[in-house]
Amino acid sequence: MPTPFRIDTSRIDDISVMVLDGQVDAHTAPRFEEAIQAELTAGHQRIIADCAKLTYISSAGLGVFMSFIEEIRESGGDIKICSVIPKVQATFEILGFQDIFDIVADVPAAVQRFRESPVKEA
Amino acid sequence: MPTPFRIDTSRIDDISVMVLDGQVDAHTAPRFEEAIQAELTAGHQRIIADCAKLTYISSAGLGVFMSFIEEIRESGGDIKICSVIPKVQATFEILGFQDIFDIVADVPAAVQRFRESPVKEA
Amino acid sequence: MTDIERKFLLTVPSSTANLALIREFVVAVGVQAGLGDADVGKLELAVDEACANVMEHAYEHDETKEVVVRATFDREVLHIIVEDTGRGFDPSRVPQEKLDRLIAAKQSGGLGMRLIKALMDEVRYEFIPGQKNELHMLKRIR
Amino acid sequence: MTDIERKFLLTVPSSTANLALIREFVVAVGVQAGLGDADVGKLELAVDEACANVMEHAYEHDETKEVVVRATFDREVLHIIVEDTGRGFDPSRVPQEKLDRLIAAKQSGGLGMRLIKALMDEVRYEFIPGQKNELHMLKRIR
Ligand SMILES: Nc1ncnc2c1ncn2[C@@H]1O[C@H](COP(=O)(O)OP(=O)(O)O)[C@@H](O)[C@H]1O
Ligand SMILES: Nc1ncnc2c1ncn2[C@@H]1O[C@H](COP(=O)(O)OP(=O)(O)O)[C@@H](O)[C@H]1O
Repeated sequence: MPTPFRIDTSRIDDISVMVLDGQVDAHTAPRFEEAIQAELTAGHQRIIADCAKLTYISSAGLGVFMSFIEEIRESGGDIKICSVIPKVQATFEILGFQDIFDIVADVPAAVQRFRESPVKEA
Repeated sequence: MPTPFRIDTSRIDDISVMVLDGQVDAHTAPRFEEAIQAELTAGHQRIIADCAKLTYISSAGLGVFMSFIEEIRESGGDIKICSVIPKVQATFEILGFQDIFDIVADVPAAVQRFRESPVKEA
Repeated sequence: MTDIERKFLLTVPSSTANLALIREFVVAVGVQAGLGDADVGKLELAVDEACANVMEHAYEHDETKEVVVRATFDREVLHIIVEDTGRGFDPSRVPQEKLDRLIAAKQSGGLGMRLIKALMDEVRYEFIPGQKNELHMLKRIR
Repeated sequence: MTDIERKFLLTVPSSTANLALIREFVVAVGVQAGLGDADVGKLELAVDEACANVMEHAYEHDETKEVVVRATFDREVLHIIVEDTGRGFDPSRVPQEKLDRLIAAKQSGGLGMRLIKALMDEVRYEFIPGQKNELHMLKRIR
């Protein structure tokens, strides 16, 4: 089977909530990249990546997060990552993602975080 | 992964309801066989095979149904098959299972069938 | 999809514990070949039956032996070969009893070959004595 | 489980569409080898990274090429080999930048080899010029 993956994007006020559903690998990462690019092109710099249904991520998907984060933060936005399942969390931790990204419990917490600290403090 | 399969047996009055969950192939069919044998040994001749969660069956599983049906009917019981998903139904139909077995919509219909016609009529 | 032939190969120890993996393999190949859901289901069952037969009859559950499944497809046809190096057999001598006769004879076997023939578009068995046996199965795409 | 070595082999066309199948294959092998959930997850990711590298770097997305994954295990260790016949490379020359350096340099790559080394117990690359390249990965069982 080709890797099962879909993204649904909705909005809470000025925040884009991207629900990642399935597996992000080298096959599906380009679709993830396009979806983020589409938000930026539309002028949305505040993005929540809701990972509750993300069952797998490889470096191709991690690379998408990394390739956009500087540009987004430079323009005053951020990517908040939330609802990560333990398996995916383990992958994030191997690379030290928690030092770079704001990773929070769920969508409400991510919204709250945008209100309190729009960009992750070092 | 070894084939995912489990059976849970409960009782409605004098009827054994066997919930088949997962896939029955040559690897798991022996467990299905043992479960039916256990019912017969305990004196239960009226069996409902609830297939709502049965996602796959190969000839090894079909053979289990076939190997017991005569003995069960000779002792006045039956196996009623119910809640079959279309994929499994397709397999039953290739072999003409519907001519031999009572295949009904759901558990209540299977219970009802035991009341009305304990053994399938030819 | 281009017209180039795609080749897939899976080799596993001859244990029924590997049938689930074999099914995942052929389902993945069938989906990529462009088969519809119903045909993918047929392919899955036919290959499972063929491999279960190799494990049971050709190798008599000797888990040190290997079952080989080859799959190739182009735009028109999906070709599966299940290989074994066991004793071989003559498929024309496998009796095709009706279901009620099998039941009356208290036989549960003999369903596998019948299913394979009903599920696939072409089935051919090549018995190469002392070398290997190949069950070739074809499924046309659309 | 006896002490006999179990051998598994999967060959697929060099397309990222096959990474999901490769992951199902190694997960099935890992479970049979007796690895716990966390280690099965590590194995899955390491082999995916190794195969994605072959598809991208060794074969540059040429789908007529083949990726070969071999797996063997006994009671103690699971051994995976990912083979390609591409140009080969020198893993010691792959820079291991820190994450924030990579981000500052607007580079998203270079994570795959790092993950593989972090996930597996032993990693060894054999470059056999003109013939084939093998990435050997070991995971100890318990
Ligand atoms: N790969 C094989 N090698 C040797 N004999 C086989 C093989 N496949 C099938 N057979 C023979 O054909 C017979 C019928 O097979 P099948 O229709 O699948 O029913 P079953 O496996 O339930 O007996 C088997 O009993 C066996 O004698
Ligand atoms: N199988 C391979 N064949 C050729 N080169 C490879 C192979 N695997 C890795 N490489 C080289 O090593 C580099 C680092 O790989 P990796 O850490 O996976 O990061 P990425 O693939 O994102 O570049 C690649 O950019 C490539 O130059």
